[in-house]
Amino acid sequence: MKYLDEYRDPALARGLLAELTATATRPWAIMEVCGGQTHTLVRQGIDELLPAGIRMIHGPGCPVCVTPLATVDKAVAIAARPDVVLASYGDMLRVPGTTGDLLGVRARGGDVRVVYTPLDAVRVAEREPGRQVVFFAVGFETTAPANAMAVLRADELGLDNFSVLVSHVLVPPAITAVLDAPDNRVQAFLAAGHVCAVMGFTEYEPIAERYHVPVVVTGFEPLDLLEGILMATRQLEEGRAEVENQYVRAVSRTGNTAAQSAMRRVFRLTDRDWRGIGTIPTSGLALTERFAAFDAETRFAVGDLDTREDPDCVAGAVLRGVRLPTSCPAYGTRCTPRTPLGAPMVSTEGTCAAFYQAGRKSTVEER
Amino acid sequence: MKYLDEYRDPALARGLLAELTATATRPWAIMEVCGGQTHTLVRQGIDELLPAGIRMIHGPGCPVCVTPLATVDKAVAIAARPDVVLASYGDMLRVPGTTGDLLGVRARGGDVRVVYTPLDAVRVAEREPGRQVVFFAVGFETTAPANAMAVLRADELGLDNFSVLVSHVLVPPAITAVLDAPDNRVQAFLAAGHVCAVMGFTEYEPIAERYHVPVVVTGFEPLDLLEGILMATRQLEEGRAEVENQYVRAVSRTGNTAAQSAMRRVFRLTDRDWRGIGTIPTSGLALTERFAAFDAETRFAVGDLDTREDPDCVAGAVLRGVRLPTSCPAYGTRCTPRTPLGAPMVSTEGTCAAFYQAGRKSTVEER
Amino acid sequence: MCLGVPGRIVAIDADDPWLGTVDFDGVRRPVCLAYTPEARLGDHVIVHVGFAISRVDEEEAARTFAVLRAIPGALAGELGPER
Amino acid sequence: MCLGVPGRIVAIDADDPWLGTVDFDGVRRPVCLAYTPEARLGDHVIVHVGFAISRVDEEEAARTFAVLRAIPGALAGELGPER
Amino acid sequence: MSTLDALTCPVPHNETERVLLGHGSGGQLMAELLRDVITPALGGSGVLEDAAVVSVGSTQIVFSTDGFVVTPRFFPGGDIGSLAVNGTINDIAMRGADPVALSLAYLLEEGLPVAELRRITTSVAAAAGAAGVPVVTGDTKVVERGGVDGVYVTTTGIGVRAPGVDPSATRCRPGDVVLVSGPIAAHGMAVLSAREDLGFDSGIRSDSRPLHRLVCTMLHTAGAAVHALRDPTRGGVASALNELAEASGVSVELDETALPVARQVAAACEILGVDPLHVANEGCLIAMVAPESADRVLAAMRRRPEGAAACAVGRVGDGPAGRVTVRTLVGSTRVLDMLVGEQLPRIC
Amino acid sequence: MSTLDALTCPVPHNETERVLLGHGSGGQLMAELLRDVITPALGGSGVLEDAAVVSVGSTQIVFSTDGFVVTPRFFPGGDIGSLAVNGTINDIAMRGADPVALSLAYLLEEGLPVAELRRITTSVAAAAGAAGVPVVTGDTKVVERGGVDGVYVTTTGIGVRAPGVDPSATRCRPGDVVLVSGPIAAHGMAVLSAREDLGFDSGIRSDSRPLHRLVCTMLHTAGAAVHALRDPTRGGVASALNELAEASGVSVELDETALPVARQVAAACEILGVDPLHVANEGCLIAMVAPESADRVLAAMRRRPEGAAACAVGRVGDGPAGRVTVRTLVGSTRVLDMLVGEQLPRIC
Ligand code: SF4
Ligand code: SF4
Ligand SMILES: [Mg+2]
Ligand SMILES: [Mg+2]
Ligand SMILES: [Mg+2]
Ligand SMILES: [Mg+2]
Ligand SMILES: [Mg+2]
Ligand SMILES: [Mg+2]
Ligand SMILES: [Mg+2]
Ligand SMILES: [Mg+2]
Ligand SMILES: [Mg+2]
Ligand SMILES: [Mg+2]
Repeated sequence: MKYLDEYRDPALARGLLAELTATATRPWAIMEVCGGQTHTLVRQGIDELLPAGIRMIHGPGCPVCVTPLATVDKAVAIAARPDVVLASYGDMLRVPGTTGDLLGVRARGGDVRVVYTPLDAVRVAEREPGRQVVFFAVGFETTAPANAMAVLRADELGLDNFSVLVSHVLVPPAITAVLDAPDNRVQAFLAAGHVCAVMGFTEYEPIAERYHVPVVVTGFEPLDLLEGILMATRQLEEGRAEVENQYVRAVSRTGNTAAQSAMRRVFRLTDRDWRGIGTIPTSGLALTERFAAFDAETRFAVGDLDTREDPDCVAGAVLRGVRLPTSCPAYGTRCTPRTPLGAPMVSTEGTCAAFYQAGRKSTVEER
Repeated sequence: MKYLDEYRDPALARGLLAELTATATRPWAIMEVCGGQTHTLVRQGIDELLPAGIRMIHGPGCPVCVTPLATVDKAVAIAARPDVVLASYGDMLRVPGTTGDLLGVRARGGDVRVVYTPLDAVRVAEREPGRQVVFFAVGFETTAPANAMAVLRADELGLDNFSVLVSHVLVPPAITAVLDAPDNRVQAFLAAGHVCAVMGFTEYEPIAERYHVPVVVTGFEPLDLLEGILMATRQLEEGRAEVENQYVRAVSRTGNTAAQSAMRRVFRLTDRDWRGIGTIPTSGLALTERFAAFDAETRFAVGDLDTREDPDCVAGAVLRGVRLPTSCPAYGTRCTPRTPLGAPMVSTEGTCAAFYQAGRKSTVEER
Repeated sequence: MCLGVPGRIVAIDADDPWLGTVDFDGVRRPVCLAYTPEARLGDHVIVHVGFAISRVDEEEAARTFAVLRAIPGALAGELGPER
Repeated sequence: MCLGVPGRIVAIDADDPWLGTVDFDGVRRPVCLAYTPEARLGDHVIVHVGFAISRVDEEEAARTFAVLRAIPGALAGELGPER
Repeated sequence: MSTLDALTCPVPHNETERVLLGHGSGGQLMAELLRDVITPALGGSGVLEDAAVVSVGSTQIVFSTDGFVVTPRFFPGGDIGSLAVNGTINDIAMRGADPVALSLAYLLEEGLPVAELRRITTSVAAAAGAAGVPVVTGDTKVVERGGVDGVYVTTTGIGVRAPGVDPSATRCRPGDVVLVSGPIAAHGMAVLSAREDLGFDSGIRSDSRPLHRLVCTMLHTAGAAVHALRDPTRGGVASALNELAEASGVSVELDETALPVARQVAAACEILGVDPLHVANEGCLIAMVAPESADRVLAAMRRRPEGAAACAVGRVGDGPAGRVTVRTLVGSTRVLDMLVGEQLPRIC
Repeated sequence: MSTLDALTCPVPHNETERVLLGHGSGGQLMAELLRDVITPALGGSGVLEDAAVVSVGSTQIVFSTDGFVVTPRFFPGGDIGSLAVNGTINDIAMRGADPVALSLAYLLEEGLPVAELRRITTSVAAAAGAAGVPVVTGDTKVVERGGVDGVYVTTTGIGVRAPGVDPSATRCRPGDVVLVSGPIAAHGMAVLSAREDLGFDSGIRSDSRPLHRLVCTMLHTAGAAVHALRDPTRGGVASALNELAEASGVSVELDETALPVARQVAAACEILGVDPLHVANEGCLIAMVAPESADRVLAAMRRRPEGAAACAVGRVGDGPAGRVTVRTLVGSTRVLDMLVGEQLPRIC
């Protein structure tokens, strides 16, 4: 595929690795924010080829992983209603809530459907007027415009049987939260290319300046990542702390203004809980007044549910990049993709799952 | 089974046949009104053992058979609605309407259920409050009290999702209609034992007198039928025309007064169309004002539908007893239980089906 | 029409005298007794679509069956050779 | 997160300029073009959950890929023996 | 509701365009579907046998498959697991072969309690163990909620047949005695009574059991004099006899008074207005045996538990080919046809 | 809605109490269900083979069954009928046997258009004819609306194996070359793309086809040097290799760059975030061949149309038993695990 295959060229990858080795004179800790980037790094085994000094820290950029337990529980409660069709993206179906996941609800008779695009959920609502269609709208800034369009479309069609369970989160506040943590070790960031395709990267400029941390907007293919890592390393080696754009072919400084304006029509900023991290101020999106009627939480009056995380799960520390999954006592034993205890073991983009799929061994001593 | 097995004794049957042969000095034509009686006669081959002079004419007493085409079409239209559960007795599902039968509706996704008792349909309505449960209430006087009780029960429970599509017919007007037909050949009647268990037999007394025709209330087992035929033959031979009761163990002259009063609360007399026969005045039941809310025809506003009988079908003449099925040009060729053209080929109690199942040969010359 | 089967009342619901259990040679079913208030435990009733429509009169049954057996040809039939 | 795949716009609906068909190496899907009003037939776009979120800038892509290839070690990698 | 979309189209008058429930009832509709659709599409022409015979070198392999979809899955006297084992063993036995191995294919509905699957599989194993026929291979598929109703089981079996043995639906001869190995109609009525929606409560148990040892005894006793064997499953004795009469071009006369029907089973048939001759069996067989061997075969059958109540119930005649008649209680005769469609309780 | 009744009970936290869709995906959950529920209940212990071998006298009969539930029923490159024929033929071929006969069991949903049944059956016949393996027996069941989703097909096959031939999941040996007979992942992506609810339109066609002649060629070329054969159906190449590595107690190293994947198939995998190694195939096989015979086998495979694109994709090693690794594009190594549950499009 054009714009994919050439960024997977093994020879160029070897060259970039050689250049990186030549560039890095000291150890550096770089966080790739995005789960998609984590996926490429781990699936291609890139992190194992990096020069010994360069350590990749996997960030909180898997929207499935950071969806709060309480929200998963709400989705489970809504999906269990006989009048509801709950639609979402595939990975969201296996995220464990307090009492089970959405696949479990489906197994007990709930109507839970996988869609490729939120517009398909709107189409279900059009075709099945007798049912309440709830779209579980997870995602970062990349996905928010699509979900906004679904609400706009439903509004235009006057659908009163469509609603959204919103769990959108924003990247810049998460980066700030990582940097503010007292135990932070991250020295540079690869910003998520597709988030920036929508948002541009002006938001990262004050962060780079204030925290004196290099930020490189980076794509998702092996060469993208290697080049992004190289660019970040060069900044670190040179003592610079700028926002650079590796992913020029898809990202401009100001981003996609049409998408941003749709997002702003439908969503407003709100404080948001991040699973394993806690509440981050103004780090999430909620529906604006104008579209409040599409809020599934009020429509189905799912109040605050009693939620309970597994006590052994250190997902928070993993998502903040201060621990590796392999250091978690449950990793690979009680917690596997088959029986995930925490969200990062669920999505194939989740850090714990990516490690497990790649066969990384637990570093916890047998007791 | 007590009260069944002893009435199937082959030796006593042979004795009754011998007595009948000794009794009948002339040819007589006797109509058994009830389809259940037809079933026993044909299944046991009794009519073939009767003395040559005694000819049984099979009456219109199969409620499934005489349900008007228009009513079947209404049931089909109602059952096709996605919000409806249509419940009825098994045989009713195969009666052909203009465009198909209820089994066909089910095959295309309609919710059509077989129940043993109308009370089970009420229970479905209780358990599935989100659906409209329609009971297709066919039957003669035997069944009417049961269906009345279903309406009374639904009323008591305040169910607004239960209704009945009423197609009740009454026996005495049918007998009168048979007798009034210019081509009538029936000289005596076996009245239907179970109808009389409910209604008693006082209604038959004026008929017997006015038309000078013997009426014998008769049960359903081989010995019942043989005794009934013998009693009718004796009356004919002796020139009597009385109402006699063969089925004393279950039928009293005044019948079941509790059942009659429930029938009267829920139903009122009405003119009624009989399939293949035409309209007979005050020969059917409709809901009284008090229970009109339970009328499925008004609830679902199924107006008068355009109905169309197969032109070859001589069901009317068969039901009035003036033709044998075997004389129908379609019998056994275009019309079989697999592809019934008329209602009497549908129910196993229907005259045409009973003949077909028993292997009776068509008497129509091949052209 | 009107399939009716004789069975024996083997239970009447303590709370609902209209709700009986009828045994048909070992097969049992709840039956509505609303229309046979005179029927007692142990009585036979004729059941149609889940309703008792008639109590079987045991004495009449015995009497009429005897009449039937006494029909002249009947005895002959019973004793006679199978054809 | 945010699986995004580059594909080429091969059709735009005559009645609805927001409705395009995007080809991904022979696989096609309707894609909402509402957010890339500047994209034209034949352009490549990055598609995420059925939406084009960005038009691929072909010139920039060519230029930056050339930069990438020019990175000192890269040429060595291309010419060097497989490890 | 999407399943009803089709109703907005003009409704076809004749329901031959869609598969009906009755097409699976083992009666006339079923025979039509096979004759008009499946067999021609397969390019074959076919006498309906319980199982096929495949020659592998000099060995005769008998091969049969059956799907089991019984509702409810657990019923008095058995469950879908044991039924699937016994049913296929019996089809192989009906061709005179000794069953040697079974395969087991599950279709499971998402959401099925694992405990039920375990219970069914344990029952499969117990039935296979009791019959001495191992399950050697299998397959499991899971489909989305609503894609199957809980569990369906398809078993396939292979058996080996001794040379010279060949009971076949085509080999009934005038004069043959019709034997039945035990009381009929128990399985169908057990299943019907277990369906809570009819509200019946009875002690009726399915007759589900393997018959291969009984067949072995019969063949050992009379060999080629056992002309035809059939397990009268769906469609009951009536359908089985019609198929046999048709395939052999003979007539059959049954004696209704000789038919063994258990008391409760007969009662349940009365209540539902159902003819026991049309009700499914899963543990008895019909045999057409040359007259000179019939008594010996009957005596041998009665020595085995599953044949203890065996009896002669009729004769093969040279009347019209395919015609089955019953001599009724009162000494008359009627034609016994196959079940037409699905068996609907006749309640009114 | 009655199916939801269970939700009023306390919901179990761990979903091991109910069958999940993923239990049928040919991956880890499937293996667990077999290991923890089905195999113990059957009283067996089992290496997962495609088919069983039953000795009948001196003849080795290979016996296999599979249920087919594919949605949609018709997809580019095939349909449920041809798939059911080819799938079972292939399972028999994977044990080195020559398939001789098939059985065909239908489960039909009331309301299915008869035309569809005819079309599927015609496809069964065409596939059987093309493969030269006749359908000799069958069964048809019809269940109520909602009881199955249209049509499910279970095929069972028997084959005969020459003496001395025994490819088996347990016979992979360190040093064996891993061959694949053609491009992978086509079937799974054809089916996924054909599902209108994902809205994809592609020219991808299923690779569904019979492989017995290819196997015959391979065995003829190298006999016992063909250590193991597997058709990587549900769960894809990843699951098949894991099963083989597990059963033989060996490791396997795959070379990602050597894997043949058609251009459009690769694109569809990208869009849905799916790994081609986890996608189902229905017309290619994996062979583990002794190193000295690998080139000869490969050359022979390439002479047949269904093996024209055959290639070597990896090696069997003596690393940890059951461990499958992939040498990635960039020259690193990762572990290749079985698919965990059902394959869900990763779209976010
Ligand atoms: S391995 Fe499992 S338990 Fe440990 S942090 Fe990851 S998700 Fe939590
Ligand atoms: S045989 Fe058929 S067509 Fe003729 S009268 Fe009877 S139902 Fe009508
Ligand atoms: Mg059979
Ligand atoms: Mg069979
Ligand atoms: Mg069978
Ligand atoms: Mg299998
Ligand atoms: Mg179900
Ligand atoms: Mg296989
Ligand atoms: Mg198999
Ligand atoms: Mg297979
Ligand atoms: Mg069969
Ligand atoms: Mg369906």
